[in-house]
This record gives sequence, C-alpha cells and structure tokens, in this order.
Amino acid sequence: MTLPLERHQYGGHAIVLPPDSQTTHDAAPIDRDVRLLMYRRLHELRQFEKRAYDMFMQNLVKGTTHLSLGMEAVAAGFGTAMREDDYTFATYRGHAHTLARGVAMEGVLAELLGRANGLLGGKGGSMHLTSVEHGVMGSYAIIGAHLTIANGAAWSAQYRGSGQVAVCFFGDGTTNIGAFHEALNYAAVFALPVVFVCENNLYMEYTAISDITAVPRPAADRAGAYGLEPVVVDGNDADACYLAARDTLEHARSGRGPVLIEALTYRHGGHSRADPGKYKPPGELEAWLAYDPLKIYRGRLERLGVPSAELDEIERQVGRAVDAATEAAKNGPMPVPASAYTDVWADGGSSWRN
Amino acid sequence: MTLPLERHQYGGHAIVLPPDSQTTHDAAPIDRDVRLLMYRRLHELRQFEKRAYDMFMQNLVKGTTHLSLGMEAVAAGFGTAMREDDYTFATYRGHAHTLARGVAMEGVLAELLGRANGLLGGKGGSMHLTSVEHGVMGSYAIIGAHLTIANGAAWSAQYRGSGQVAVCFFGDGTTNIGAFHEALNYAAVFALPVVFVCENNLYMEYTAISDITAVPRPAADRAGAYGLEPVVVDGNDADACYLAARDTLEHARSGRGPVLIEALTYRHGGHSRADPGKYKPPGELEAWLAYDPLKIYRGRLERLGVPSAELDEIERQVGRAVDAATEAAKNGPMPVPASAYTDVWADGGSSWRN
Amino acid sequence: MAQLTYREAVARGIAQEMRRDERVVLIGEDIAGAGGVFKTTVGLLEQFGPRRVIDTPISEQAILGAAMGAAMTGLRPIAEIMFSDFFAVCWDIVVNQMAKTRYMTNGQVTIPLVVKSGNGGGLRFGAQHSQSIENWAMAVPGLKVVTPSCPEDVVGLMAAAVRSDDPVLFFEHKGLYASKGDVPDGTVEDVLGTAKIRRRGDHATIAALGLMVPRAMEAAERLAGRGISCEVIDVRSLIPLDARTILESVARTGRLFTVEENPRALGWGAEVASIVGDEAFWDLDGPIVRITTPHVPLPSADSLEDLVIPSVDRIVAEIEKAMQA
Amino acid sequence: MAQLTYREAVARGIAQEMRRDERVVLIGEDIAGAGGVFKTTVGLLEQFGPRRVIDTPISEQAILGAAMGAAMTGLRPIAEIMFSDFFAVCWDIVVNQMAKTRYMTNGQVTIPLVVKSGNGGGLRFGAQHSQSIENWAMAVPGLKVVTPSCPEDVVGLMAAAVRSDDPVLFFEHKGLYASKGDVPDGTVEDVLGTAKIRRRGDHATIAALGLMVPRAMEAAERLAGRGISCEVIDVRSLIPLDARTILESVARTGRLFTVEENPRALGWGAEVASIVGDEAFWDLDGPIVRITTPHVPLPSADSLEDLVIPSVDRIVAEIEKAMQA
Ligand SMILES: Cc1ncc(C[n+]2csc(CCOP(=O)(O)OP(=O)(O)O)c2C)c(N)n1
Ligand SMILES: Cc1ncc(C[n+]2csc(CCOP(=O)(O)OP(=O)(O)O)c2C)c(N)n1
Ligand SMILES: [Mg+2]
Ligand SMILES: [Mg+2]
Repeated sequence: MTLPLERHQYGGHAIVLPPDSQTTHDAAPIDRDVRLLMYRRLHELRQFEKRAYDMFMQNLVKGTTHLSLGMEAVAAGFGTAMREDDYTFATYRGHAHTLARGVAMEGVLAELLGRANGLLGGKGGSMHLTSVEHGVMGSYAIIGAHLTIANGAAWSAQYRGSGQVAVCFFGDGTTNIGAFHEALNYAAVFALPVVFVCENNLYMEYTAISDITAVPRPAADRAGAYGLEPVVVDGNDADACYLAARDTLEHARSGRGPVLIEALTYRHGGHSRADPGKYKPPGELEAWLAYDPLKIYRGRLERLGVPSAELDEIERQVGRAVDAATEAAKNGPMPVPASAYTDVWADGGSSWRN
Repeated sequence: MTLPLERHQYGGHAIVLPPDSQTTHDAAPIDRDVRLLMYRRLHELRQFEKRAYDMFMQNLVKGTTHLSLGMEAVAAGFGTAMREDDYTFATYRGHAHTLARGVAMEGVLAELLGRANGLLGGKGGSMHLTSVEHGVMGSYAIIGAHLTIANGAAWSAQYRGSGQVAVCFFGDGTTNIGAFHEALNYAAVFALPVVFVCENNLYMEYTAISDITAVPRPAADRAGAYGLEPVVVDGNDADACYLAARDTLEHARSGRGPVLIEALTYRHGGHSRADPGKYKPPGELEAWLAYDPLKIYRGRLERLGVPSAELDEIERQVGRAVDAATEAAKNGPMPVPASAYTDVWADGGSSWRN
Repeated sequence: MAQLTYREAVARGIAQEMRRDERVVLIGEDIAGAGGVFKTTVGLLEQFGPRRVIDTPISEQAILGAAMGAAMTGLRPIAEIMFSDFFAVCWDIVVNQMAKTRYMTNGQVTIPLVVKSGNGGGLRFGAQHSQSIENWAMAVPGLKVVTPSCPEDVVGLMAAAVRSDDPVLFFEHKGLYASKGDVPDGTVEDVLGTAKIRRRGDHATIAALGLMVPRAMEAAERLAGRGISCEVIDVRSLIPLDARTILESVARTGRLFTVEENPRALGWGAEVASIVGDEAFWDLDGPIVRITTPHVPLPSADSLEDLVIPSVDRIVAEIEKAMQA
Repeated sequence: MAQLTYREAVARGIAQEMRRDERVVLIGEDIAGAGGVFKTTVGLLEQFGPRRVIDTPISEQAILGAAMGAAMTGLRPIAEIMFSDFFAVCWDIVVNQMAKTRYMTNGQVTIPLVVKSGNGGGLRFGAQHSQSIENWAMAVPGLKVVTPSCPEDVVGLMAAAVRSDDPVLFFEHKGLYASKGDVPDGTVEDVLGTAKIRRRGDHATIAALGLMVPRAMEAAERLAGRGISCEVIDVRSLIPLDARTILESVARTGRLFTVEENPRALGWGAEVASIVGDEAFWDLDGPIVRITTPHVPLPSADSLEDLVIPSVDRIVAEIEKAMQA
C-alpha cells in the first residue's frame, strides 16, 4: 500500500488521500464468522460513538469527549485478534478500544454521563475508561505515559510466564514525546511482549503531524531506532488490522520482543468536542469518507457473498443494543456524594492523617 | 573506521577495542598552527584534570567530580573549530568542554574548591561550569535537559540571524532518555543550527551502553528517526573531531539544520570520584590507553616533522599554567556568606515575599 | 474601556507585549494556526506571523527547553503548556533548569520567560486535566507564580510577567476563560507580587486565588447579610508573595480564612497560614481556617466535582461556623 | 541485634521483603551489577538474580511506568530514582498516573509499589543533586511519603512500604547513608503513618524529618543545658501524617517548632503548622516557628551549603530566641 503521505513545509500541509484498493484483502484467509464478528464490532463502535455525539449535543455528556469515528477498524481488528487475558492500554480516545474488548456499552455511556452505573462510577470520565476484568487496563490522558505503563504489564506477564501480551494504542502526535522513546527502547532491551499500535490519523489536535515531525511516517520511520522492523498497515481496513494483530501478537507472545505498528487512518470529526476541524484541507475528509472502514468492509463482505439482509440485521441488532444502553445509562443514578471520598487508597478511603 | 562495538546480551558485555589506525588523519589538510593549538589544548585538558584528581585525593575538592581523561580529543577538536560566539552546552562532565573554549583554568579549579574566585563564585560547583562571555552557556547535571536548551539558543541565533551555532555535548547513556528524542525531533523540524555531539564512551555510569540500548550505536543508529544522516567519528583522534566539527558547524551555520554526531571514545577513569570502574572487562582499558588521544596525536605531529622539543615545551608551558592556576585557586578566598542569598532573581536578591 | 473575556484578555496581553518588543515570541501546541485549544492566542499568528508564533510538536520538554535557551540568549519567549497538569512531563526543565540556572551560575545567566498554562477544575475534565498546581511551583525557589482572577489583571500581569527578567509561571484559570470584565484601553501594566483587596471588611480576612476569588466575593456578600463582614484579598501572585497586605488585613480583622482550589495538603494557604500564624500570632482572635478541596484527585462527574471544589455555600458555611465557635 | 549503616539497612530491608515475596522485584539505574551508586542495593543481584534485580537504561519515565504497569498486574516492584531531583523527569508517572489511577478507576486498579530515592543535601553536590523534595510528593493526593532517619526505621519502613498496596515514595537521606545504628535481628516490621517521639520534653515540641532529626536531637540536648526542655518528634511519614502525635505533644508543651531541610515556601512544616495552628490554636503559648533552608536553590560550596541548611547552632539559636520572646 502506498499513501501520498509526504513531509510538507512547516505551517502548510497538502491533502493526504487514502488508498483506493478496497479489494486488497478480499482473499485473506479469515473465517466468515470472524469477519461477521468484526463487522458487528465496527458497527458497535460507530453507532455507540454517534450516540455519544448526539448526547453531547443535547448537553448530557459533560466535559470533553474524543471520538474515533472513521478509525474503528484498528480497534475492531485488534480487539478481535487479542486473547481474552491480553491487556489493552488506551488513550483519552478510547471508547472503541474499550468496547472492542467486550465491555458493555451501558457502563461506558453512563460514565460519559457521570452516573453511578458508569464504568468508573463517574469518577474517571470519558478519558479514563478502564475495565480490568476485560483486560482494559486503563485509558490515559497525558500523552505518552501509557506506553511506559504497558511495558510494565508486559514485564509482569513475562515474569509470571503467563503468555499475555500488552497492546498499547496511541496517536501519531504521541511519537514526538519523550516517553515514546523511552518506552520503545525499554521494551526492546528487555524483549517485552508488547505491541505498540500507532494510529496515524494525520493530526495531533489541530496541527498536521507532517508539520511537526522530522520524518514522514512518525512511527514506522522510528522503528529502526529501536532495532525493530517498520510495519505499516491500512488502518481503515479491518482485515488488514486483524491480520497485523494476529501476526504481531504471536510475535510478542512467543518471546520475540515488542512490535511497533503504524496504522494509517483518519478521524472524520474534530479532535474533541470543541474542534470544528477547520485545519483539514478541502477534499481530504471527503476522500477518507469514501474510504470509510465500515463502507469498505461491507463491500468486501458483499463481494464475498454475505447477504445484505444478514448485514442489515447485524446493524439493526447493534442499533437496538445502543438504544438499550442509552436508556440504561440515562436512567442511572447520580453517584452518591460519599463516593468522592473513596478509593484514593487501597483501604478504600481517602484519609491521609489522623 | 570500524570498531567491534556490538550488541551484547543483557547483563554481560564484551570488551570493546579502539581502532588501531593511528595514521588515518596524518594527511588531513589542517594547518600546522591549528594542530599545535590542538596539541596544547589536549594537554591543558589532561593536565588540568589530573591536577583536579590529585586535589580530590587530598580532599580539597568536595562533592563529586566527573573527569573526561581519555576523552579530550572531542572537546579539543570542537573547541578549536568553533567560532568565538558559538554556544557550548556541556554536562556535569564538562571541564574539558569549558576549558576548550578558552575559559581560564583558575576559575574552573577554584570552583571545584568552592572558592569565591570560582567561575560561579562557588555556588554552582563542578557540575555546572558556565562562562557566558566565552559562549559556555552552562553545564547541566540532569541527563537530557540541555539538549532541549541548546535548541533554544540555536533558535535564538536563527531568529536574530546571528550565524551562531549551538554545540551540545552529551553521553551515550543520554540517548535513552526522553528529552533526547524530543530535542532531536524539534531541532530537525525547525532546522535549528545546532550540532549534537554524542560522546560514546561505552558506559553510562557503571552499566555498559550495549546492555541497555536497543541498537549498537546509540546516537548514529537513531539519526534516521529524525531525518538526519548518521555520522560516526573517531573520538580519540583530535583531527577527526576537528574535521567533523568544521563540516558540521558549516552545515548548521548555513541553515541546513541540525547534525547528530557520534564520537567513539573511552574514559580512562571511573564515572565519578566514587567509581572504581570494576565493570570494565579485562584488557579494555589497556587497549584504549594504547590508543590515548594525546599519545596518538603526538605520534602524528612527530611523523609530520614537529620537533619533539617543541612538543615538550608546549607540555611544560601547560604544566606551568596548571601550577599557577592551582596556586591561584587554592589561595582564593571563601565565598562571603551573603553570596548564598544573591542571584535567585534578576534583581540580584533572593527575597520572595514582603 | 472594553469588555473582554478572560480568554480574550490573554491574547490582548500577549499582543500588547509582542507589539512593544520584537524579542517576544510565542510557542506551544496548536497555539498558532488554531489560536490555542482554549482560544487564548486567537489572532496572534495573523498579527505577528509564523516567525514569532509557532506551533510545536507534542514535546513539552523541548518546548520549555527551547524557551529557556532562547531566553538565555536574547529572546523573551512565552511558551504555552496547554493544561497545567502537563507540567509534570516537563517539570525538570521548570524546576531544575529554569529555576536554578541564574543562581548556579552566580548571576551570569538571565532567563526572561513566561510559561502560560490552563489551570484548575470545574470543567469535568477529570483528574488529569483539572489540577490546580500553583503550589507545586511555589515550593521551588527561582520561579515566580502568578494567577489572575479577572480580565484586567490578565492583561496587566501578563505584561508584568513578560517584562520580568525571571521565569514566570502564568496560571490561567480554565473556569474563568468565559468570564467577562472591563479592561482599560491602551497599554495595561501591573506589578508582580502585589495582592489586591477586592472588598473591605472588619471581622475576617479571606485570602483567595483564581476561580476562588469570585466565589469568596459572593460568599462575603452573603456573610455580610448574616452580620459577618469579610475582607477579601485576591492573592494574585504566590511568588513574590504580598504577605504584608495579608498581615495588615489580619491585624485589623483578627481572623484569616484561605480559600484554595488545590487539594488540602500543602496548598498555598499552608504557607500563608504559617506566615500569619508566626508573624501575626498575637493579632489572631481565633484559628486560621483553610477551606480547600479535600486531599483527593478530582472526580470527573459534575455532581462530584462540584462537591469537592470549594463552593460559595461551603465557604459561607465554614466561615460562619468558625466565626461562631 | 546488628550495627548497620543506613545504606546497609536499605539493602537489608529490600532483601527481607524479596525473600518473603517472590513478587517483589527491583529495577533502576546501576542498581544490579554495581549495587547502586549509593551502594544501597549491594548483594541483591547476587542473592536474587538478574530476573528480579535489573539494571535499566537512563529512562526514568520508562522505569516508573514499568513499575506501575507491573504493580497493576500482579508484581510488587521497587524502583529506584537515583537522586530525588530526578523525579522531575518522571513526575508525570508519579503524580498523574500512579497517584490517580486507583481513584479514577473507582478502585479497579491497585498499585503496590515503592519508589526509593536518595534525597537531601549536605554532600556538596550542588542545586540539581541535593534537593529535599518530600514536599513535592506530599502535595499530591494518592502518594504515600516516607523518610526514615535511622537504620532500624529504614528496614521497618521499607517493609511497610513494600507491603502497602498503595504507591509509596521512600526518601533515603544521602547525608545519613554512612550513619550507623542498631537493627534487631530477624524480620523487622513497622507501620506507615506513625511518628516517633525521640525525646521527651516539656517546654516545646520540635518536629523534624530525615537528616534534621539527629540535628534536632542535638539541639534539644544543648537547649536542655540552657533550661529549655524540648520534645523531639521524628515525623517519619508525611502521608499518612501522624498529626495526632504532634497535636498531643503541643497540647502538653504549648509551642511548636518545625525543622525542615526543604526551602521555606511550602515545606512540609507549613502543612503541619497550619494543622496545629487551626486544631491546637488554644493550646499554643506562642507562634509556631519554622526553621528551614531559606527559599534559595542549594549552593555547592561547602561553606555556603552549611550556611543555608539548618544546623544545630541555628536550631538552638532560633528556638532560644523564640522561647525568650
Ligand atoms: C503531555 C501532553 N501534552 C499535550 C496534551 C494535549 N493533547 C491531548 S490529545 C493531543 C493530540 C494527540 O495527538 P495524537 O497522538 O496524534 O492522537 P490523536 O488525538 O490524534 O488520536 C494533545 C496535544 C496531552 N494530553 N498530554
Ligand atoms: C535524569 C538523570 N538520570 C540519571 C542521572 C545520573 N547520572 C549521571 S551521569 C549518568 C550516566 C550518563 O551516561 P552518559 O550519557 O553515557 O555520559 P557519561 O557520564 O558517560 O559522559 C547518570 C545515569 C542523571 N544525572 N540524570
Ligand atoms: Mg493523531
Ligand atoms: Mg557514557
């Protein structure tokens, strides 16, 4: 795959187009069931986030939210390929990665609403989704930190001989912060079972990655600095992501050390609620919408002979699940005031003096 | 030049030998005067540090000191090639880089003794040598920070159009900290006139760089991550360092952006006063002593026809200068107590409340 | 006289100084093309061009290092750290480098720079994007620490910060960005290290900072209705600290309350309390009471966040209780 | 009973816990092969092997991140930050990640880890290698903060720290490493959040920490000769804080002095003073006086460093002056 991603002049960047090879992975050896599961996941992530967006607009979601509309294939592909006890480390843009591990929508949505039935009881919010029982070891909102923490989980797995792998998602902009560098070198030196997945969506917040990065591919062009192979995948193609996940998880699990993947993708919306996305050059969004992960995956499944009705039914089922989660979230109680004072410490409380 | 520097197993590292090509740069087009100046500098750095070591052993130097015995060629080469108004950024191991810019020995030695005639009035100590009038913009003791600060000086030079270049020295171990990564990317993105010089002396403090680094060449193997060319020089050969300095200063000065150089060298002593250097494999030190920068440079000058007597006279002159500096430093007064309360703020004082 | 929002005042203050002095430059993430994620730098790229207003990578250490190195060599940079919580990723440059280098070099190096940052809670951003960290900076010798509470002070203190030859951390309160106030026309100047008495009173002194200032004012208003007359001091600057204004006020009122958004332990009010408890001990008619966020990370749910950050109700209640005891 | 140096006690405490619990692992720069730059981990690599005692790159963020991630998933790591000044390069992992994650996840995540570090001055290492930064950590909810002053406490508090299910910052005082003291044979255990009364007295309470404890003891000895009987409390743990022991002592003596190595503004004593000034206001017979390093970076020259860090002479003089006033 080649994308016209080039280094541009500081302060100005050209339109970056997606590939147009929608049929590339049609022949990939992936079971029909797996594919249908991924199709469902793609729709779960999409429809969930559209609902979250609507509820934002109704002022039900407070604070900020970072959607990954358009980027669902990465989370769906990895979530599907991961072993049940593998670890996910996500960012503030972590709805998709959390749901893709099987976490129920209700808890995630309720968390966005600051309700007691939220995944974190309303104490963490949209940027810190965590579900330890699903291996979702947290969503982290300070750029870079969680790459180092993912190493720790991988180290623990290695030490315990559990065969678990830590998968750590982050953005293109994150490759320029110090913690990225420390984490990658550290993982390589100790051959930790960790897969680093850079979701290159072309922008940090409002600034094009090409304007503030010394190399065209922010992750892949740095792999060599850690003795790793550069790996680039089409982040809009769920099959490409699934295959990459399968291979790299296997690599890490078998003791061959970390992997750094760069998945090229695009966020359809702004960086966060506050962002109208004006910095996107004309035509760019349209081109990527045409290469939408859900659209191209549906096309593939249809080419492979899955009846439209079956796909429609999946979409409807997901829609009903989102509706049910919405109701449950909205009907959730407010957190009890006392909960503000719990769980600073492992004894359950917040007392710091006698 | 090839050195047998390889990646080793964690926890064990093999002996690393210097090159033996002492004649490589005999034919380099460098003026006799420049070479004699470098020879003098090499001796200044060496004899100064030997004296500092002796005074340490007499318990006159308090705290800690980091010597660069064996590494003098890098500082001498760069110091000689730099323009008078260029900026030097050094580390806690910065005696050589400071002296190589023409800073008087007395002030440096007096600073080590904590005297009022110290370069910093006794307030900074051995690890923070600074002489703004010589372009020595400071020595920094927290790994990595000064690479980012050197960028700032380079940015200022670029903004003012002054044609100055910032030269930033640091060690191999420093390439694994986050600030290194941020500084390199930042310098490349903004095409800053800065030359980063990694003095690879094979060890961080007591741990071999090869044990804790994902690539064999900690700096050169990372240059590509910033769109830079890998540059490796023989850090024990003053001529090699001088030529590299000349070329890269010219590159940076002419607006072509930053350079990252890896100079391979070796410290004869321990990391600091406290270190007996037990981690060095047998034979390694001996091999590097045989490839001592002063020894090989004297050999070259003799091959090029400089009379021994002339070289001996330079050494004696330096010896006398070191003796004089020692006397002046020892005779320096103690800092006045009031000086502990000056220069927290630009108004000269330390008052923080009324 | 113009009505400006607090966020507009930030841009106005920066523009005033950039116009005055060519050496003033501005760097940070998304501050140029996008005008800042909090829209505090809108229009500056257009006015001053890409040589002076520069979007950076997500590299806070590199940003502050660049600012410091440039300040050491003739420029007067303003750097933005988007949320003050992110100071944690570049704290070394702030506390070990900027703060100490003048002292360590015996005055050879001057570091005239400003680091501006969005600080404080109340926006439901959760524990990693809502902290009030003025106290982190106050504990480190060599840093000046400023927190304006109204648009006029934003402009004037920004000017003072830019003109200071020392590193200044300039904490903008995120919860105040949308608030409005009058700002005089023309050049606005102010003085670091000066507190302001916002309201006169006889029975008790309230010292407050940032978002807590309007809350303390409203509390004082309500307490006045209950017969408790409070003097409200806007501390404005933690270092230098205008201790005298507070001490003089306490000498008159005999009581001191601090209202702090930071978590309790070692909030700035602890230092103020220890100064007053020592130097005005014989003036005090009762204990100094600190009204703070409890010592917990900030929860994100609106109901919980509102519970923990000092509210007008809580300020009123705690002062009333203490004054009645 | 064995006489150990403080530095030997560190290794002894770690070894005790590593022997007890396979999940305890140790990482840091130069801590394995070389036994640590302060020789506090000598012999551990030999005893526990390279799987459990690991030399790392100079990557403090990666070190603490690894410790945190491992703690979240079943291990109980001890990480070393060589000099506490270096916390500034990894402060994010400490204050934003370790400290907040349990709370943010509503208790889903437990983070049982210890970060040990060489802290404090007096060794002529200059401003970037000599700081006392316990107060930085005390200001952040979610961190426990311990500073032992003698070998027995080192072992016992290290055990308590390792067994704690919360992140603990364990500050070893560099100026005490060579000091000696008796340590009982067998397993030594202690309790976090407990202060110790080191000396009984009637006229004044002195609260001290780390290196300031032996100095306060000597000062108390000298003051006793001048008719001033001081109670000396070794605070030991800033979070949790044993405020009760201090409050009870002040209730008896009527006076409080803190002796702090940190620079003045927002040293830990400010919080103690604000607690005592509030809750024991009516017990106080005179102002609470804080004896601290002035608010300056530490100078490196021996003559200057000795001048600024509270000395026995200065402690005696300040207490005598205050008690006579
Ligand atoms: C240390 C730090 N600096 C800045 C930010 C503010 N910030 C949040 S998201 C973001 C952009 C991240 O870009 P990228 O890594 O590409 O991820 P994306 O948001 O595109 O998924 C920035 C700058 C932060 N959270 N942490
Ligand atoms: C952030 C930080 N971590 C650790 C240290 C302690 N330290 C001082 S020098 C050093 C080794 C540096 O190695 P290198 O970069 O190779 O330089 P060299 O000393 O060999 O010249 C270390 C770990 C420090 N000063 N700062
Ligand atoms: Mg991005
Ligand atoms: Mg080295």
